[in-house]
Amino acid sequence: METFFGLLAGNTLTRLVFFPTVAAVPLFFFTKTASKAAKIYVLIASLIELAFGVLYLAAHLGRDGGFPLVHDTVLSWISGYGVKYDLAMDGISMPLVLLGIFLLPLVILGSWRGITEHWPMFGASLLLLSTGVLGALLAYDLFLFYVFWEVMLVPMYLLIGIWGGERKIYAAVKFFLFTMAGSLLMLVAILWMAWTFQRLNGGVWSFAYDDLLRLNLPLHQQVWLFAAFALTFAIKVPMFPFHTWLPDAHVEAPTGGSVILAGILLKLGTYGFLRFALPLFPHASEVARPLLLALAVTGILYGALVAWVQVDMKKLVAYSSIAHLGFVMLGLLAADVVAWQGSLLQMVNHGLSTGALFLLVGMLYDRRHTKKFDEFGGLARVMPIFAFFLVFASLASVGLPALNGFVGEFMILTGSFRTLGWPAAVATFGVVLAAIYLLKMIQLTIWGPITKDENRKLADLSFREIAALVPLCVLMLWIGVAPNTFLQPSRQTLETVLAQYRQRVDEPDVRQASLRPATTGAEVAATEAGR
Amino acid sequence: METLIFLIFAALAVASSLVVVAHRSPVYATMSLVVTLFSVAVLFVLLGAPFLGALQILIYAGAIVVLFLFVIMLLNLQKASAAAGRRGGQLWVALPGALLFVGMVGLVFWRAGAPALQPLTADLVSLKGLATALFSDYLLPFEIVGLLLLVAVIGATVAARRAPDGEASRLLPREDFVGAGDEPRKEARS
Amino acid sequence: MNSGSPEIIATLVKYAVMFGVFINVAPIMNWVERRACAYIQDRPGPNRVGPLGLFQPLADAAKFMFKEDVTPAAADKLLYLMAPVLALLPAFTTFVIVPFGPDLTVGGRTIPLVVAPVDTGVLLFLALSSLAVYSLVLAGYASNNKFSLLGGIRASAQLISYELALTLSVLAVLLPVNSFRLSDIVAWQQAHVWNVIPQILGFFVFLVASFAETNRLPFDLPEAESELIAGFHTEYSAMRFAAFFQAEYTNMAALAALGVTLFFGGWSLPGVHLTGWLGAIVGLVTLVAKIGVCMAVFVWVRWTFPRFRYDQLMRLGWKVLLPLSILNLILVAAMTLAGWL
Amino acid sequence: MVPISWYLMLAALLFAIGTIGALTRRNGISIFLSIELMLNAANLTLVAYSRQMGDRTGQLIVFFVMAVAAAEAAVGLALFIAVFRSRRTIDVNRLNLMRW
Amino acid sequence: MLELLWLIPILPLAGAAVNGLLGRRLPKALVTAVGVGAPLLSLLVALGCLWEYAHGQFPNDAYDQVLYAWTTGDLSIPVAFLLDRLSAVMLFIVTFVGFWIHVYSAGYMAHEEGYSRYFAYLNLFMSAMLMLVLGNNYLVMFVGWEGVGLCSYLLIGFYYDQPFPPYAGKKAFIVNRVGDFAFLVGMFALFANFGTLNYHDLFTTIATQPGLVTDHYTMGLPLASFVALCFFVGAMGKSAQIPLYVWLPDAMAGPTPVSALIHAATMVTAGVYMVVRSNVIYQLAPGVSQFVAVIGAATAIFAATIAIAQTDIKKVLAYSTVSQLGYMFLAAGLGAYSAALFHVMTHAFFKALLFLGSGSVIHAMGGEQDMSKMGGLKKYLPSTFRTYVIGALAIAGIPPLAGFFSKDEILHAAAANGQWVLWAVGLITAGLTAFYMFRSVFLTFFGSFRGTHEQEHHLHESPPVMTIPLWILAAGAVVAGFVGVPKVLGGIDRFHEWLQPVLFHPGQPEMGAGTEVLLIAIAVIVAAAGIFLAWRAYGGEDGLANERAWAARFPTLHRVLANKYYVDEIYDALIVRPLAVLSRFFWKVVDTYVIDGTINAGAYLTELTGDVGRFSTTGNVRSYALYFFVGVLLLGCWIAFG
Repeated sequence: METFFGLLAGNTLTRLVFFPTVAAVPLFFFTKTASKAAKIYVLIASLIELAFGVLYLAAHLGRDGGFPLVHDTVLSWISGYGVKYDLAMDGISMPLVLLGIFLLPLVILGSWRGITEHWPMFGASLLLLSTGVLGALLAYDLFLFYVFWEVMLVPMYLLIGIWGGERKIYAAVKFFLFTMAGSLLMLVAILWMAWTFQRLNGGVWSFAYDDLLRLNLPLHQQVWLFAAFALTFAIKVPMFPFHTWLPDAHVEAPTGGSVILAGILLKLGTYGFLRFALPLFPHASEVARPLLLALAVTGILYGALVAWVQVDMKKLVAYSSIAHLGFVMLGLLAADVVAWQGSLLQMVNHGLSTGALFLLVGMLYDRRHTKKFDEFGGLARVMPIFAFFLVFASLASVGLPALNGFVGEFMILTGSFRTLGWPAAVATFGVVLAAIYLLKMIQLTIWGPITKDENRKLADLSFREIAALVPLCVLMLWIGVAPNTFLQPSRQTLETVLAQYRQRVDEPDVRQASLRPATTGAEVAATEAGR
Repeated sequence: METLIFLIFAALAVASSLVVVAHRSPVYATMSLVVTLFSVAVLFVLLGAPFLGALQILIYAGAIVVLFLFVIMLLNLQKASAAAGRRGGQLWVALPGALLFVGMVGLVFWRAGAPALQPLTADLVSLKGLATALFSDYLLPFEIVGLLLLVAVIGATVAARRAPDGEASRLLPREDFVGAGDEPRKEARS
Repeated sequence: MNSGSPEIIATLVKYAVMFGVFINVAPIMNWVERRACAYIQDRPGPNRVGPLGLFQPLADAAKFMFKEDVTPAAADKLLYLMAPVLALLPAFTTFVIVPFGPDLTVGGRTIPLVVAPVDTGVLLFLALSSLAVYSLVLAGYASNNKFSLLGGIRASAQLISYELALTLSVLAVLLPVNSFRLSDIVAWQQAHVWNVIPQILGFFVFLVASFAETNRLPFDLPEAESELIAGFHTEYSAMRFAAFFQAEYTNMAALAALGVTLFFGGWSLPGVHLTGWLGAIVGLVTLVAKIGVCMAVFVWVRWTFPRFRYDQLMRLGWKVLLPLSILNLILVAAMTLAGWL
Repeated sequence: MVPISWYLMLAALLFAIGTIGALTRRNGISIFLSIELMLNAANLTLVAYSRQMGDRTGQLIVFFVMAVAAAEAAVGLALFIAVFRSRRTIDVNRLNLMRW
Repeated sequence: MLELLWLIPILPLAGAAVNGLLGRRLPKALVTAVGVGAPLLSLLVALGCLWEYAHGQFPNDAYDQVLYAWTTGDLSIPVAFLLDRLSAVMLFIVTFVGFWIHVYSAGYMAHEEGYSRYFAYLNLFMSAMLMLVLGNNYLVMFVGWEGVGLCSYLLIGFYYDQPFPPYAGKKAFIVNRVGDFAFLVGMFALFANFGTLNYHDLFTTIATQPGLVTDHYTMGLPLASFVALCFFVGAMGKSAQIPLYVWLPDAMAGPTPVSALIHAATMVTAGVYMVVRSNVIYQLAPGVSQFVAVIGAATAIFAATIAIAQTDIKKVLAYSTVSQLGYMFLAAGLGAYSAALFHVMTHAFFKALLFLGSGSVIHAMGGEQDMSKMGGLKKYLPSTFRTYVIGALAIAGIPPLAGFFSKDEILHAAAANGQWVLWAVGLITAGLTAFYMFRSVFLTFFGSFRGTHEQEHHLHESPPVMTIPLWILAAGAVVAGFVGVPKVLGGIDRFHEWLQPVLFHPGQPEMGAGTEVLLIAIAVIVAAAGIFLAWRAYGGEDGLANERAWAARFPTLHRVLANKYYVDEIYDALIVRPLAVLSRFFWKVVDTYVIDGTINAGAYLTELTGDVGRFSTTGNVRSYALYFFVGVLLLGCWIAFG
């Protein structure tokens, strides 16, 4: 277990992260016409990955339903600068990681027919993307995090740029540039922090999360660093004024790309806030909260309103993502444990329901090669199963109780109303708007008389397509009916992080950067016990 | 004696290099370059590097410049096609620049004075020492240079190769390739 | 190089000796070749001028001297003039490194019986012989004649190609000897065995490459009469032509001398260890004799083999001789390391 | 004995001449020749310093320079042949397809 | 039996699951068995539970059943059911009326496409409604609340392949959603201050420490008022009060039994149930209570005026429902919670009966809903006619039918509180109610038939499966009132007594018995006058003749009433369109020009720099070499001279 390959062989996070990469290698030797074989191969690989995920969860999930912080063996990477290969999972990353792993096979099923060219490369891109995403979620070293963060970009860029729609290049470049613009600033901030750390630590460098967390920076420094991090994550989320890449990327991306993008990639932004931006810079986040709140609430209403007037199904769903993630941001900014729980759950919920919606749009697109509302109407008569799933997923997205979306939104708003007051009340109006645009979508696609002759002979969902949707719907229902199962693993972690954050917010500002003492003995004992 | 030899060959080198730069015919320029190379080779010998002097002749004069000549003939570059006139603008920057450069170097030496040449040591001249260094301390660069040469050979072959049956060359688009078929095929291949 | 006058005198004497040998190669070979050719073709050959036609070369020389010297109007005058001179230059410089006898002690001074006893002897030879190509190329170019040009190009390509094989086969000889000096090579052969025995492969390569280097049949493509009239020297006549002629035979002789020195013990004879003046004279005679035998082979081959096609020539050079020479090099190196040599 | 600075001045002169050639000639081959000239000047400097310092490293570098020059010449000339085939010229002023 | 309480909502849910997932493959009989059987079992279990509850003693007078923890931690909410006196009443109404409407549906929908889907939706509705009623905290109530909204949406849009029903469903859902928004905010406020949503915990805390809600301010209002207002806005949506009533008339696009069950008997009364449930809070927010009463009264009379001018039989009933709901809120706002709930119960019987009767008529007419095409149906549909008239009499408040008692209690509450304006409004509304109800009776069943011959040919009485529920409900409409006979009329007002324990401030001002009797008499007279006027106007052979004459005399008034005061159009112009324009502005201008424009400006600037800079790129190797050389020279100069 001491080496990377040793880790790769064990039931470890390393295996979880790098198995997709390993699995992607043979794909480079598939001929580009070997779609069938590639599909089956990728599907099997993704199912194995899912199995690995479940095994890992089974090995570490606490008996009380909590999930402790688990590190893989830490390996030295760039020893001169203290960069370490350090993967760790806790209650915050666990749900997102599992979501990512869970979505992968469904994405593959959903792309079965939609992707007609270069299937092996498509599969390889998906698998590599998984590695990037999982790595970014699990990296416990900021340098490593940054590397994975950038690794995510390339496969997604390829997914949009190669298998996308008409304006795919535009969308891909836009996606890339937006994301890149922020992340470079983040790199600078990370380097600055590591530099400060080594300055205060007698010249010993470290990028480790726990080490950088010990930095006690004066407010004026925090503000800049927070700005860099927040911009990166805000673009990724995306928050209100940085969101324009998202609709383009979604509309042009292939179904699988959209599902992954909405399902898990965007969560990296909110995850970044929760994991990095807020705990690392408590004072700055306190200062920036009004602004970010304004943006989040604006995003909720703005995204919903713009979604409402869309004429393209996929774009509607894309804008709805902006609104939904606005809720998540609201919850994170509330700095309330209920809101945080809700935000984390809502990240998963959004992945499920929006993922399902994108899959459904994709299925429709596979049949009709259009996503415009004008072209549809009355599909419930010819595609009742499709109609069922569309209504189901939309309602989950609307936030109907007993489905997942409600739990997340309810907890976010409950928690944030407690600490924030009226912004939460304003944001609550978003649930009305959500109903408006999603019901509009349902109305225009499946209800009413059939107006286009092309639609009269559409085939209903195939077994494969149903297989892709059913797991999502089961999970949506499960979360909605018994959310406790999903809240329990992260509760302890969130409470700890929040307590620390609150405590630091309350500390007075300092003149000079200083280093907090390393974790005390008691805490070490606590974490040991936790393991 | 040595000074005399130096002066003769230095003058020869400068003169011939001027011809290289100034002569309009590439063939003359090339031949002048041979003279320069030869002169420099002599200076190498004078500096106690006979091996390099020999190599200079063998590689430069014997192989590289022949290659030039060969290409000049292959392309049949007569005076007409070979640069009718030169660009004034470039010259007016290059000439003062070059003078400035020489002046700068001269100034440096002016300041530094003219220290006499160190006496020649047997070790320095020894071919064996050179070879030993080449195959021990400089083994890696040596191997890399070997690889470089291999790459150059392959690259040159590919670049100069005419695709069979009038197919477009790998490096150039087809439309640019029209009318290139009138040269004898054998030469192109060698 | 603080050489006094005795050294200069000695050097001049040595040079005179070698020059004397090599300057006469051309006329003699002229006769030999023509007679041999005639014998091979079962006809008399030139037999009118002098006994057995022995004075024929003198007559030819006179003819060359008095013939009109034509310079084509479109030729590049300077280069046209330079080409024959350049042809002679390497030819007459090469032999300065060939030893022709054991060290001679005259008046307490040890005089090595080689014109230029330089450390890098073999390299110098290779360097100089590589310059030979210029004359051909320039001649071909300066004549401003398509046959000449083609001849020049062919010549240069051929020379460059075969020089590789030649060099590599020579390098193999150097391996066991561990020196660039030809006299050391001779000494080694004297002490051990003629290189032709262990390096028969190398010798074969050297031989073939020598034919090519001297543009002789079966590799006389640059001056193939049936294709290119006379190749690069089509336009040349009179003394300039004679200069090329001279250069060709001198080159032959130089290569022969080198080959002999490298592979057949040079001036030495197996089992014979003479010193002093006697040794010097015997050495010189032995060397000349060996060169003579070698030249005879050149002649014999010339009139026996058909001419190659150009692509065959190239293929032979690059795909057969070069690999063979590398193989030889490896074999010799292995043998040297194994202590067999 | 010739002072080392003479050698270096000579080298500088050759280098300057080579530079002028490289910058002003339009014929690709001529530019190449000028570059060879510059390389030689550099070689001369190296050898001179090698002598002055009593260090053979300079000579070794010259050796490598020659090898690289050979490679450069081979590839460069091959490119010129290719370019000439397609464009019937090696006047570098007319080989400006890469212009903005 | 009580431990089976959880089965009451789950049974219909199971029925919905079976019919929804497998219904298309099951034989119709089985679908019916499941669809009707589930509510029946539910009803039986409910009756058992009620029996046990009524005969048992419980802590806090309530039976609490915790199923599992929905969330734990800081926000700790269990999924739990509560049977107390309030939910018991609602439980009975929902299961009883619900079951009979299911029975009726089996006949009504027998020939419709999507039979199993219908029953799946309807069962799901039952389940959600029961959850709403039985929940022991606001969250479970909200789950049911939204669940019934969903079912309402699905059932209104049941005929999904026609253009209008899905639209109406969407409208219902969205308007409800506006109310839900407020409901949610109200819950947030409660949770933020009390950390729980459990009824018992909340109300105990508030009742014992009223200062907590009256002295704490949330967003500018005392907490009690804020929450009460929020909840009432929620109720406005669900219970179709001004200004959120607009969805209910459109909701008639669904099948008629659905209208009966959801849009008359049960779902729409959820708002009233919620207000009654939260009576502790409302009592501490007198201003809001007054507001509730005013809105209720306004809605009551407003809807009643519209109902007068409608010719669609279901629209009349729909506006009547809105009006009656206004009545209930009037009561609730006045603090007469038991009266409100009493009216909920009686209204459930007679309005369900009326809707089912109209459904029977529509069934007979082959889907025709326009009363101007009907007339003289009493001889074809005797059972329907009789039950319908019973319903009409009940709603009109003719003693001793159910409506009389409940309506009387409300008017009594208004008068007792001294709210004479509200009393007057209520009285007028009562008269109007009697008028428009008998207008529909006369137009439908009296006079001569105005439809086509083909329709006349097909006229037939509905099958027993439909008429039996009619008679059952008619019986209910007759007797339901007797549980709440006021004391002044010699009754003991059992209903009021029953509810006393759950009402925080149960007492109502007393007034003299004579005055009370006088007021009752006035109310009855007004109702009778309404019926009389209706007979005078519509009792003739051609019932519509008089109306046409009046319409000609007051064209503007008629148009305004017939077009429902143009409220939909006003909403469209004031809210929907501006919002759409704003959204498009956001999309096309803000996104495209402002945000992308800013970013593109940066890109163009970069490009411009490149455009300027590229002129140095001549494509000429020698130029580059020259730049390089100059650079080297400068560097050299710097080294040599610098």
